[in-house]
Amino acid sequence: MYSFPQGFPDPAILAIIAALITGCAGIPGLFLRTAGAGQVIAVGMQMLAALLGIPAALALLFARATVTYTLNWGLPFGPCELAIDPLSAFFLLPVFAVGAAGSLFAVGYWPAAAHRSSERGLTFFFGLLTSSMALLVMARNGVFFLMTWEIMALSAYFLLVTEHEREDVRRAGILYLIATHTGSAALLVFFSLLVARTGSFLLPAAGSLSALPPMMMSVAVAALLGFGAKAGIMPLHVWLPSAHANAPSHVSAMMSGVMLKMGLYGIFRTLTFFHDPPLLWGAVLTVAGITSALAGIAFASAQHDLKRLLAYSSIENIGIITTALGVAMLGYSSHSHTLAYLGLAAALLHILNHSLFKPLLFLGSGVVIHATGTRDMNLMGGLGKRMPKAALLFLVGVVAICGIPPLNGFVSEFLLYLGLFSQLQGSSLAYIVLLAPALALVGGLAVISFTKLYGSVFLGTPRNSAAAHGHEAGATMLMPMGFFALCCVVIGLFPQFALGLISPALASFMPMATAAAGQSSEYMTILGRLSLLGILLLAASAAIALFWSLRLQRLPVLSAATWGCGYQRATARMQYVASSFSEIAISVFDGIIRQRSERPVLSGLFPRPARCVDLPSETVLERIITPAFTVAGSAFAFLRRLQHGQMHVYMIYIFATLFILMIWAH
Amino acid sequence: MISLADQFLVLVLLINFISLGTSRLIFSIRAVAAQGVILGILPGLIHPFSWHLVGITAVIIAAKGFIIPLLLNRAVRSAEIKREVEPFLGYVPTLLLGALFTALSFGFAGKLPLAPEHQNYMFVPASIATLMSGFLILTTRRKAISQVIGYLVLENGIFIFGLLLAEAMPIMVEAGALLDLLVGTFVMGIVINHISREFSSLDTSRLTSLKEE
Amino acid sequence: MFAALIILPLIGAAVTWLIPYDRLRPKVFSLFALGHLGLTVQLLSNTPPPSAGGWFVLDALGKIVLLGTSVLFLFCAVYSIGYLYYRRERSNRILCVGMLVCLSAASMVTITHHLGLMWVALETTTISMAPLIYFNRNARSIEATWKYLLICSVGVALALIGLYFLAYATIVAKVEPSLLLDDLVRDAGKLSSGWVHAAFVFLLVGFGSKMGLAPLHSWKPDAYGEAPGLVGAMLAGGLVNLAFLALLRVYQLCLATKEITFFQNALVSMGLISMVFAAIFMARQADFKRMLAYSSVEHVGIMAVALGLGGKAIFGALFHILANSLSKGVMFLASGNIHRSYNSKNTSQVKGVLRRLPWSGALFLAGFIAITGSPPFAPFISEFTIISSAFIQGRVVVALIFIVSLAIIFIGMALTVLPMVMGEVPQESESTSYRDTVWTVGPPLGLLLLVFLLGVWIPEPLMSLLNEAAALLEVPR
Amino acid sequence: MTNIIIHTFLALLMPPLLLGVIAKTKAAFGGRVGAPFLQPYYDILRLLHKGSVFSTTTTWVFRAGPIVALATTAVAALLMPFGAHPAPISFSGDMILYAYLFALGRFFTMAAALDTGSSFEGMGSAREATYSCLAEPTLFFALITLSRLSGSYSLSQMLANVTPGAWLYAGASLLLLIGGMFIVLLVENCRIPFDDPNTHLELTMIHEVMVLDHSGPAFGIIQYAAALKLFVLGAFFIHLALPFATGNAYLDWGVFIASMLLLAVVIGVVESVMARLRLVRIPQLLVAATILAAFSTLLIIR
Repeated sequence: MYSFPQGFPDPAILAIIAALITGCAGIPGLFLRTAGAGQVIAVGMQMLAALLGIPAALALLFARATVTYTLNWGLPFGPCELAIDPLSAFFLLPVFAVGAAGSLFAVGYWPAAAHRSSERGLTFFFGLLTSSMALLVMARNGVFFLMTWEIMALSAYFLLVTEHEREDVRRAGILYLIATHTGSAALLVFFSLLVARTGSFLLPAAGSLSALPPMMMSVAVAALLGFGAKAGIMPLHVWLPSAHANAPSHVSAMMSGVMLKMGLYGIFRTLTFFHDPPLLWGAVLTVAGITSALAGIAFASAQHDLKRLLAYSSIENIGIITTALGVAMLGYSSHSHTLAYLGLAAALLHILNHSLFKPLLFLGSGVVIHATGTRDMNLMGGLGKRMPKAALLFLVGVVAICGIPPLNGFVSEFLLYLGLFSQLQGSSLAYIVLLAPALALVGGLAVISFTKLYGSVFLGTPRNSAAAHGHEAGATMLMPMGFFALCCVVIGLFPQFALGLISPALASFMPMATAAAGQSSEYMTILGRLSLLGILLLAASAAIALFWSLRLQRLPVLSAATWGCGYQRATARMQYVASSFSEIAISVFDGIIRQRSERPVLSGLFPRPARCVDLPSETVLERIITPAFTVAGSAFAFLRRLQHGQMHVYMIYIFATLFILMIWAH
Repeated sequence: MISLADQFLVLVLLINFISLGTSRLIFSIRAVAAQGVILGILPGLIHPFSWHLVGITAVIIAAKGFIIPLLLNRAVRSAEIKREVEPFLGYVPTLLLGALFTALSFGFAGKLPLAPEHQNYMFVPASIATLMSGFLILTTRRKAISQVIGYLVLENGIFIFGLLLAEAMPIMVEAGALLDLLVGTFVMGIVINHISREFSSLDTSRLTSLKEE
Repeated sequence: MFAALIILPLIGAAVTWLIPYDRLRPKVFSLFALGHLGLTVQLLSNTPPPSAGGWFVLDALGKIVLLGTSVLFLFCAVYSIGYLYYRRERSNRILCVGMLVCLSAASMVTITHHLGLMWVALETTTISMAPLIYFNRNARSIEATWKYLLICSVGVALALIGLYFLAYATIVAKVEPSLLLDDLVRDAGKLSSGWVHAAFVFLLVGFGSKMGLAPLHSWKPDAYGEAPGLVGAMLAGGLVNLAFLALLRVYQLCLATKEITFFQNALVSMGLISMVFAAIFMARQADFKRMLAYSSVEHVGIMAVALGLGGKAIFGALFHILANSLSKGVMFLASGNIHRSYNSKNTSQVKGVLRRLPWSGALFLAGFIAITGSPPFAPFISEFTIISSAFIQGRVVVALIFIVSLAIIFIGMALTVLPMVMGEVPQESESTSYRDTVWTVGPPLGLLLLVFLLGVWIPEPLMSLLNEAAALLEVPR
Repeated sequence: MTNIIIHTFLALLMPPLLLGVIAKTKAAFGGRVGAPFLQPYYDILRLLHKGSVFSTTTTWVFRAGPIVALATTAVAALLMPFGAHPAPISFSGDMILYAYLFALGRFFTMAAALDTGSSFEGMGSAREATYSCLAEPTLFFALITLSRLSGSYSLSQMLANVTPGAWLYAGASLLLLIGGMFIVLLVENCRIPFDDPNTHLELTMIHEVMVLDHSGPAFGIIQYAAALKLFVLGAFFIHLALPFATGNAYLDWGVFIASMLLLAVVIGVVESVMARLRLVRIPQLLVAATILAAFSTLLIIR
């Protein structure tokens, strides 16, 4: 079954080579004197890698086979296996795509000429990050997995602190580093337990383990902590908002679009080990997922920092994916294959979608920040007039991420809804259908958040001079965005092909479910209807637009200032800003969303100018983790008195040790 | 002879108590010197005569009995300190602890099997007791001098045990003894002089600037 | 051959003593270090048979420590060329001589199988390092020297009486009295357990305090904090390993006496205590050199735990000897540069190192990542080996304490190191002429490359050497 | 085939009539004669022949608003069965598309409003966003209940399965459902007590304030889209409230039209007898609706 036409090189080799190329992408720049040359070379190499890697990954995906290479390395952890199965191949796609797009974007966004000091490191670590993630999904040796994992985490850190002169960037960096390292500690436990179980450092083969022994529960917990922290599942998400907000935008795109997915990949990979996952696991994943989705989007709706909003929406999307996966596992464990199939399809497809529209949005935010020099949406506005192309592409991303037809975001949520409804008839899992209204709520909140985002950034009139003088982005920045937007539209209009794309990965992950559910053809037809209606929708809009434009040609058209409802001196500062837009929502969801507000007291007939500040607060971090650290810190400070510099007490330490050991010995 | 050796060991123990109990530095230096001399004589009592033995005895008496005390005396004089004021632990409790440790060491030694030829000596308990006294001085005194004294007493304890091995592995014992003397005398002597220069005092309770705040 | 290894540094000491020029001395010093490394490699490649009636034997354990020490020493020596150039204000005669004497004694420790001789050599290293800690000639350094000297001497004295106990055990057991490791191992079965146990305890405490296991470590932060960077590197990367080697010898003995369990448990508990101590003291540590000292406490703890765990962890322990000394070298040499350039080791003054000393800052950062056990650096290999073998043996509690303290230590170090290297140089920080030069940056860079290399690929001969050494410490079934 | 043609015709032509009926009812309650039933048609036609004014701040997004709003509603109309007759397009899962189509229309309407940069329109879109977000779960609970009742996943079948028979064994939950859905119907179409289509105080408006700047044909399109939306949601509602089918195709069309008009009258009555709610009350009522629907779902799943 695994055979490629003669004359073609083995795609797996190509993929590995591509991974290595991306790793080297930044190296020439380190040694070249001329500024920017390295950047251009890096783009070239990343493009080359994408051109090699993506077709190779697709070929492997559709070959539905597992290619394994064993290389002997000089480390005492057994042979190092690299393997690409459909699941890996599927996860390879976004890695190469975003890697290439991001590096191209950087040329315009982070020009070497303007950032001599930081550009080299940025380019180098960006390449390193790409290649580490590519190798990560191929790794089948636990230690090699950990290595690539850590390299990924560390290079992401160095990318994040590119502007380390800024205090908040440093703080975000430290927070991220601490979080990711704690996660890695959990992974150490995870892999060690696996080694203790299997006796080999190679990852267990699919379905080779049983989840029954109690020790497996700790394996699962360790995996959930380790991978969940990276994926940003609540409440392990604390590092995510500040990290995504403070990194350069193409880095945020990479982190949010791909790196979070690596955490999910880990969870997927872990689940493949077991042939009998208990219902509990699915339930845990589902609860964690829906919590992240709801809380994440609720927080997002309160933000007025452009990139923090996007970051929180990443948490939401990860939550949706996790929910879908959890639902799939529930279906798998209870042998209701339709549910398993639909949930998994939704999860995989949403992974693909999110790694398309989230990079699009982050790159877009990069364009905006590049133009206005601020991240605060309350200061923007009216950019749609100044950067029409970017605005259009950004709109595509916004509609997609809201999960609204006819774009791709809707498709994956649609599949998930189908799955939830499918259990309604006399199944033991009937109650999971109650997730549907929750998802609907998530969707509604998403619409709030992104209407606010798009409205306050691109629409209306500029709120400060920077926004007023915003300029259209260059081609190198628009092309990557265009690519992602195109993908979103295509998947949205022809979802059946997307389903075809993910089905190999699906089959390799849950063979029996796919086989038994088998109705993939049925869902093909349903999705076909979706695409039909999507096209119908476009046609209808086009018809109406045509009709209207015909009318407009006949009739007089004037243009005037916006009607101020009788008020004549409407200024830009009177517009609804981002904060005011989400005011109502916050008041409704008070308790979930908290924000520190400073409301000035106005007095007198002519009160002097005052400003009102709303700062949405990161509940988990500020209420749980920071206090915990403070307590630990003071406790340690107390214990540190043991080292008080008094010699004779040091002597006492020594002899006390001697005595205790003596007593112990005899 | 045997009884003589034991009586000398008792003397050693008494000297321990003296150095534990006294507050006058000069006096405790003399006490340690005396202890050194006794330790120098002891090998002569338990081993048959040999020139090598004489050499050892001479060296030890010279070093432990005269050179070190002289160095310490000079240090004391240069720093103009007479007595150990307010030790971390009072003299009476120190003495009591010393008594307790001596008793314990006798008990401890009783547990351990001895070679027949040493059955009726009290080398082992004496050495442990001396060791402990040294430790007590080290932990209860403030002055750097007293701490060196404590270290020397501790060394003497070890040396006493070494006597049991003297004929089995002479080189070993001598090397150990001499190296300790090296540390005890020269290096510490030098450091002490530096300290008295830096701090114009030998009060180690001033040497507490290096610590965790 | 063995004699040469010991005598060459002594000759070097004599020569450097005679050289009157401070500029020339470090260069000669480095030449001797190079020669010593040459000899070492020569010895490792073709090992001579035991000589002097089994007093001098170079076995796999000795080889590992010797290699690590010699390599580190060479890098420190080369570094001293650049470093001492900036310290022209005072003579460096004592420093060079002391280092070389210490090197000779260290070589002695690694190649002798006679415990008494090994003890003498260890004591010599202790003494020879004392004046080096006092290099800066100020109140703080004299205090540090005093504490180092007194505590280590007491410790070593305890070790001595431990050895006496061993020897006496042979007398009691009516076997030919000796302190040769091989004889002891041979007769271990006959020795009376009372004396042997007492001996083990005293030796553990003695060598432990020299090695700096908590709570015997109290001299470490002071000495490391006040000593110049390269002396600190030698202390943390060299002397620690010698003490550990001594413990390994004791361990071999315990194996022979079949009473290993107590010793193993003692090692594990002391190791864990050290790691927890390190974790506690590392948090909010404002003095980056003291932080390094506590990191060293942590790593001796790791080695002790690994040794106590036995099994596959032994390999980890042995590999960690090299990994730790090389990474410590990077950290200490880089920190020496930073200290000199800011003339302060308090993180309140030291900020934005990447701005002022790009190379040293980067090296310090990389060293931090390496020493906290992140791949792709060598310490990760050893630490993961240890953790996994702990889990394989079902010592879950040990493993968890181990991992948690590692995590806390990482956080603590990160909170000290990252604000240090990043950001802008504060205005109030003292400006000095000290900047990165090839001589001050090259050695730590070389060490870092080694650490990285060992992190991704262990050369075949080294691998076989490690396995051979681990075999010596296998618990016989 | 004929059914599809009739369906299309009704969807295209009938909606404004409902507005007319509502207006007439209110006039009757007010003791006035009121405008003729066909007044809304006249209005729309007149607007289509008027010139238009565009604010200088607006971009193409502003123009996209009405277009998308109408297009989405029209497509939704194709998914909605009228009376006993199945919808022209029907596939399992179409109810989800149905729900999300309105979200799309809403999104563009709000974007268009924000595009004008007017504080009032911003206000309106903020309210619209929040309230519709709160209304969303109710609709889904309704869909769940119906899907469970009918055992199918497409609007046509699940609505066709709501019969007088169904009322006999699931009456309680259907009753709750009707309560919830009626509230949703009123909110989604901005009727009193939630919103007043022809108030004159912008501060209190929700939907109308968003379209302040639309003029001429654009406003005509918006008016028509609003009517169509009322029609489509109304069709959904009468399926629950008046699930009568005769079996004769043409008679069923009659029944459908009659019941739609009846619905219009009911809405008119409500609007006449009730006052407009304070804005702060609206979320509470919406949550109440959600709870009603949730209860009906639980009743039916249990």
